[in-house]
Amino acid sequence: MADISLSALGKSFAGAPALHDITTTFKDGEFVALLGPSGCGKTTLLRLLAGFEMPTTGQISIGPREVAHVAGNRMVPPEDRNIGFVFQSYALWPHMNVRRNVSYPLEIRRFSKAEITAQTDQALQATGLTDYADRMPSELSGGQRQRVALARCLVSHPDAVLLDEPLANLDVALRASMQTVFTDFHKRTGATMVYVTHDQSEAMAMADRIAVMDKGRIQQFDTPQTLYERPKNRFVAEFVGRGTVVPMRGVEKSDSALHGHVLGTRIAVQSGDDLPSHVCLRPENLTISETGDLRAKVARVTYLGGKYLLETVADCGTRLLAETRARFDVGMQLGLTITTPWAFSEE
Amino acid sequence: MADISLSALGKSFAGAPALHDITTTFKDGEFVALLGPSGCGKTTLLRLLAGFEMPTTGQISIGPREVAHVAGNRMVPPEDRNIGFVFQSYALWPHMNVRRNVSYPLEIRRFSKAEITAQTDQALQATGLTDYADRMPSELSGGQRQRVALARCLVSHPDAVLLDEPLANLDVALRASMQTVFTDFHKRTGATMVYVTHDQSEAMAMADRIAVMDKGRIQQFDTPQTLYERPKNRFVAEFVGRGTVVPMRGVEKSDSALHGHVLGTRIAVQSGDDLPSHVCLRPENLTISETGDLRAKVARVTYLGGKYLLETVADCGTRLLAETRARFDVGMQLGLTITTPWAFSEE
Amino acid sequence: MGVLTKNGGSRSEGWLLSTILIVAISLTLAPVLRLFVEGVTDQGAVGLSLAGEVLRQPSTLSALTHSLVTAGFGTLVSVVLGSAFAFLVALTDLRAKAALVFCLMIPMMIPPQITALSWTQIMGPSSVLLKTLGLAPPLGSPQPLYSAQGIILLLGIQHMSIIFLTLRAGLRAIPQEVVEAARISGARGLRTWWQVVMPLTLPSLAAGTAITFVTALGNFGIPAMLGIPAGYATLPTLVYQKLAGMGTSVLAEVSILAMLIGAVAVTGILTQRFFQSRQRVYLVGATSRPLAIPLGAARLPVEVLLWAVVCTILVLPMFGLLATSLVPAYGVPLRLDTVTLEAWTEVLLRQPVTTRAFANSFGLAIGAAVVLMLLCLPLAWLMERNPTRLSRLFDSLLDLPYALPGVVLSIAMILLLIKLPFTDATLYGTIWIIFLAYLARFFAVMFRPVQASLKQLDPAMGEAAQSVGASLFQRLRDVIVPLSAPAAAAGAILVFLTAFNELTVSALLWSSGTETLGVVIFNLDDSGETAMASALAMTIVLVVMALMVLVQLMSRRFPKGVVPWQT
Amino acid sequence: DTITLYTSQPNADAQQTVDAFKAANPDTDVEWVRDGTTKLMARLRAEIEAGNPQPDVLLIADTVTLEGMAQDGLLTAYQSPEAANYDSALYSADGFYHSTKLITTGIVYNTGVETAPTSWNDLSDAALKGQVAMPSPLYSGAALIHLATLTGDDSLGWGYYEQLAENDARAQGGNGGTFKAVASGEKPYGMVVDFLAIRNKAEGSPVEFVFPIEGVSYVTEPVAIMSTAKNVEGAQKFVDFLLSAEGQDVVLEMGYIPARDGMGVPAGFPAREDIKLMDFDPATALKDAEANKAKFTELFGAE
Ligand SMILES: Nc1ncnc2c1ncn2[C@@H]1O[C@H](COP(=O)(O)OP(=O)(O)OP(=O)(O)O)[C@@H](O)[C@H]1O
Ligand SMILES: Nc1ncnc2c1ncn2[C@@H]1O[C@H](COP(=O)(O)OP(=O)(O)OP(=O)(O)O)[C@@H](O)[C@H]1O
Ligand SMILES: [Fe+3]
Ligand SMILES: [Mg+2]
Ligand SMILES: [Mg+2]
Repeated sequence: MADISLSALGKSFAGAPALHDITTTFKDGEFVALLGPSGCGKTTLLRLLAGFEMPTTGQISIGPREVAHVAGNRMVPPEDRNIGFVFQSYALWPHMNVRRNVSYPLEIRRFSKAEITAQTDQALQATGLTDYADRMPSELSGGQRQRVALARCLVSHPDAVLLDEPLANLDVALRASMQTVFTDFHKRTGATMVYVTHDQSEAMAMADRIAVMDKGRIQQFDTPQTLYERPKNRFVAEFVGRGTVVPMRGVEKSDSALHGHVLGTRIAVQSGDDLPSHVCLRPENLTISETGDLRAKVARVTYLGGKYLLETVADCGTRLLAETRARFDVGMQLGLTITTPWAFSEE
Repeated sequence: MADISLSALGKSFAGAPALHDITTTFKDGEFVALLGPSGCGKTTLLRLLAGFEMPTTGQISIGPREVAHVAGNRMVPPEDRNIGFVFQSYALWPHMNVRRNVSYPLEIRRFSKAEITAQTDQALQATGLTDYADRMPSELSGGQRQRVALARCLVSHPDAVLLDEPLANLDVALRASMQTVFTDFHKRTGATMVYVTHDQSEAMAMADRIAVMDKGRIQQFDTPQTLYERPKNRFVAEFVGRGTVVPMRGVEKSDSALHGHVLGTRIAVQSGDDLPSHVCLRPENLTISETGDLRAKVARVTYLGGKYLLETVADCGTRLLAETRARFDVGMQLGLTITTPWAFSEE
Repeated sequence: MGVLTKNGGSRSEGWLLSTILIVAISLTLAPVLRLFVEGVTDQGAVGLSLAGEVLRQPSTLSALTHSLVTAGFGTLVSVVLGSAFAFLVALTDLRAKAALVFCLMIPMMIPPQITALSWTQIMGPSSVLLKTLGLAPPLGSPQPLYSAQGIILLLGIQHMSIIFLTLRAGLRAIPQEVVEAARISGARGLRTWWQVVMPLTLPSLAAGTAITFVTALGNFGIPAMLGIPAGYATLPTLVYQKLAGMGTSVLAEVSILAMLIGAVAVTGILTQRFFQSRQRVYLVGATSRPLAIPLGAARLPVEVLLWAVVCTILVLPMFGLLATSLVPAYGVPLRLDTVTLEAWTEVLLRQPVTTRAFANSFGLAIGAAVVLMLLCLPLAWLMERNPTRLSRLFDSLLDLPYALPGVVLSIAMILLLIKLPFTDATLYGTIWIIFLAYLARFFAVMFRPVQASLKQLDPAMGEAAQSVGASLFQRLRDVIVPLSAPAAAAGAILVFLTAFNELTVSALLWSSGTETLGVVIFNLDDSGETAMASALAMTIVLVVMALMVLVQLMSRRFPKGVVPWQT
Repeated sequence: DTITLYTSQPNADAQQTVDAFKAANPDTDVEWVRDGTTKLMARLRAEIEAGNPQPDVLLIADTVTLEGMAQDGLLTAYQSPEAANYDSALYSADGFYHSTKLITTGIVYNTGVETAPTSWNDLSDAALKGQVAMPSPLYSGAALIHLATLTGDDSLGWGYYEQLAENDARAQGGNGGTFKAVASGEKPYGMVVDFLAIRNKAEGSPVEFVFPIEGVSYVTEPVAIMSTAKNVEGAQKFVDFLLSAEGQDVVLEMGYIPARDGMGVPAGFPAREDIKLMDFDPATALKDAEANKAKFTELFGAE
């Protein structure tokens, strides 16, 4: 019932474009994550979908209904779109207590008293806010406020839910439990979910598909695995999973396998292209071994809990990231072996 | 010059205690992270340090100066503490553009025009905001606002810097570069940094020591490695690194090694106690092997990018988390081997 | 499919905007338009010759100058006094704030001519106070208040409550953290105030200043009492002077002068808007706790100073008023043997008109405050969200009925309403014509503070309600109105207080049975019953104070920030 | 049967007048509006402009205003049979208006002063420089008539006003303000209407009223019928009543000098024969009104 299709959608603020020519479809019931660097237009896209902003070009349909059409000068107002929204800044109503903030959407939809109480209680419970029901938003901690915003959005039954970094202020344990709340909600209602996050692992863990955005454009829109394992271009390769992109020369195809020269060594690569030009090196493509072909020096060590992230500089000057359980010191020399990285072509 | 010592510090809001009896010292030049679940009192602690709030009990000294003393009814106002603060809600001045927001602390400290420009430019550069210098805060995206708040805090030379989830709205790449900005700033100025975060990996990557808080108390205050590898109690063990805590019986000490019964198998454990009662099982303590002693069933699979997190349920009903590069399906049976987990005693 | 509006607005918004806008325009601008027609038609023919003549008269020019000087500097005095009080009360840890705020509302409650009267009584050669202190100037000495300075001073005092109330409502909206951010950056007291608090309250301050200026410009009571004896005419007194003349073209001349006042007021408003349009600040989120920056050692001196000011501007004139009400005839010194309650018993117990006037004025004032609130809140919100050309035009003209001298507005109302089109019915002579006149006149008083606060409201508040499906009406009722409640309450209180004492508009519109308190006081004073007039004015002050106490008792039922004297 | 009356009498006086009329004419009801002359006239002008004047009868301050209205055709002529008992100077020859009482303007002074004035000329004495107040003809109809009367007098003339101006006499506002200035001692001497001073004196105000030897100017609270009157018959009854001996007794009771011959004076006034009225012609005064105001403004700089 709620396929969302965008066609040639664009938005400028005072002439400065924030979104360009977005054409895509979020399928009914799909869980889509929007991932991208700060300022790339994620919030803007959500606001266009919700109807808070009129696009500068293009059109948006939700299900069979065209909700915004610039050329036709048509616009369905937000309150008629039946869309839930979680604001990056929470936007709690400061004059209502937590319970009222959460129950308000139900009041609007004219549920019975008993039902309102029941559903509100349930939403408060799911977000762990039962004890705070009578507080005012100003008396809550940041994470608690964020959870109120979540509860408010999830309490009603929207066709689509737009979430703008809804877990940014929550700790890992709470995130995990909130993620469960989302997936349960998603399963129960079948609503299309569009979820903005800055956190890749969150996006990958929850989303059916991820749209990676940069500078107002969607760079790649794919399943988490495809995105991670088969990035389309340099931006995606570098942004997702912290890959290092290096050029590749002398590509040869033998049987079904591709080989090429990367950082001075000849390795096997995987690719969707016949003539890829670059490879993406991620920590899991790099194994530390005394005998590794590639010599590198440890430049920085970061503790990740149980393991270390090594930032190494190869002899040719390229920075490569590797993971290890053993501790290395800055300045140590080590050898790296590259195992079948992903390659793509870029002009 | 800026050891921060807290003694018997407590704070209640309208009778409800938010902080209890905190006694500890943040050493001069130290980089301390405060980690804890939502609502545990992290922001409250920072606000007390900054002087926005008068404690209900106890006292605070910064360096030789007692800045708050409840019994003596003394309180140094925030403007006299020379402390930098990054607010969880940014608290940008809506009537000043980005440049002015950043340069304002310098103006107050009566720097010369040229110096103000130079330092502001540098702070804007470091936070990637140079292009946005003339925008008003309301014209920025969430992450951009957060960076303005950072730049504003780092531009002056405070004795201590208090940061309340300063990177919550930034993507991985930007977080990494901001973390570099922090560590550089920390190295350059030697300021004591107190850093609230909900993100353990951030805390571990940057902090010298981490204070894990729960329900208004500090549960453990240690270096990242100690915290991760040698948690003191169940809360820390579970909160940090998503450990599963299970009871252990039949502990025996032979030579320098401890052995005990865990989930029906007898294993070697490490511990600081002589008679530990529980062990903490983390993904890295669990290896998947067909021959593993512990039989478990996959309950949920989460893609982490390059690897999967498996939530498994052991035959006895305990949930255990394991990581793997290979894909498993929900419902599959597998064997797990436990390798030297950490054990502690709990009453 | 909806129609297109600028930001996610909706069809219902456009529809509602046009409806309310049309109501508001016919309420406020129709009388002004009628007056304009009067001014440009001379004996049935349209022409500007009379206008040119009136505008060229030297008396017009000098009255214009005097008006600008007194209204301008009077506003300055109000701004200084009112904002000093507002900032200190809202931002610092002063004690007894509630009492202070309570007292600050009182100047608004005393009709201007009574204020002037009581001040002249305590300042002149026959001042009971000065006589008692042995400081009374000799007979024949000039009354120092009969001067431009005197007018400025009293205008300033009279209108400081306006600044105080609007500014305080604005200050309530500043997020606490924004101020904290400045303090942690090292900004101290005054600097925080000047560079952070002040710019954020500028919209409210500007709105307050604009209303004050317009109020001062249209004020008749004070320049009449102080300026006429000094030969210092302002535009409203010049209008009165014209009316006292006998020519046949008085109405046309008066309309032209009124238009001149209107033009000055609109220029003032547009100037304010020009300076304000350059900055727009949204206050994201609302404050939780009131700010209370410690004053430290300065607290006691500041408190003493503030109370001293309150005593001077409040207790002294009240004392004068009380003294006058207790003597049998004007000029009789107040001594134990001369004290009489005759005036009080006469005016309160024997004159039935007093009760009637109380009922009328109370009904009119409450009614105007309520109707205007219902009208202005949605209108201000809609105009803010979907500005149209018409709404912008209306925005710049809506102060006109408030700026015109009351007499002129009531002439316009008579011209407009004496014969209703298509019927034999007339509103003239009924209380409704006064009510309509009040709605027209006090529209700006309600609208401006509300508009200022809505301009700063974080748009996400309304959007959040939209996203859960709240209709326009529900959004207004549940989110927008409560969030702008402090400003709306400030506006409503101002409307109530000014309407309760109003004289100049009802002066020409009352008839037997529809007398207002202002009319009764004026008639008493005009008939030489100064003591009774003073007794009645004192009674009004006491009644309003009683009302305020009542509101205080019910204050827990109101949204936060609505009762201005609560912290 | 109802008539509508606009009057500028003080409230209590208006009530008394209406009550007396109704007692004499029980089947005629009176709806009345009382206000200051200026406001009443402004209201009336607006009503006329809108084409719907309300009153049938006017009972307001001065003959000059009514002379102007008569010339504009706004009044109906009515020759009251009672007019025979009145000095012909006190009603319009065509019967447009009839005076009902005499309100004279004389000298008032604060009892705190040493010398009591007796003539108009005493006020222009250099010794009283800066101590004299009088109502402004720009604000008060009575003051305009006073000006017209005094400047029309051969012995005083404009020269008298020039002297006053030289002496810094203050000519501002109306009678009320002038009286307050005198009573409060701010300006110990003034020109003011008789009843204001005499009544307040009776109640204890520290003032004294003097009828100057040259005579006094006067206004007469004339009554007139509107040309648009709806109830002309009732209006005529009202006029007749006011002019009748019975009606004039009411005037006397209220503390004013009745206009009708042979009526006596209220307490505190000298005998009617001892009050010298100065000459005055409404038509001339109306014709000269603008010029007089202009000249006055020139002298006293008031605008
Ligand atoms: N003004 C207040 N009035 C009442 N309770 C408050 C107030 N401010 C905070 N609290 C409560 O104090 C506790 C600690 O709040 P604090 O803001 O310190 O949490 P936090 O650790 O920063 O959490 P988060 O990570 O969610 O921001 C919370 O339970 C919160 O609800
Ligand atoms: N009202 C506005 N006026 C001008 N520019 C704006 C406005 N709102 C957003 N922008 C700009 O549009 C771009 C996209 O903003 P958007 O808020 O969509 O970013 P985002 O992807 O949500 O980023 P973040 O993760 O930092 O929140 C940014 O560069 C921002 O500065
Ligand atoms: Fe009069
Ligand atoms: Mg965003
Ligand atoms: Mg917090």
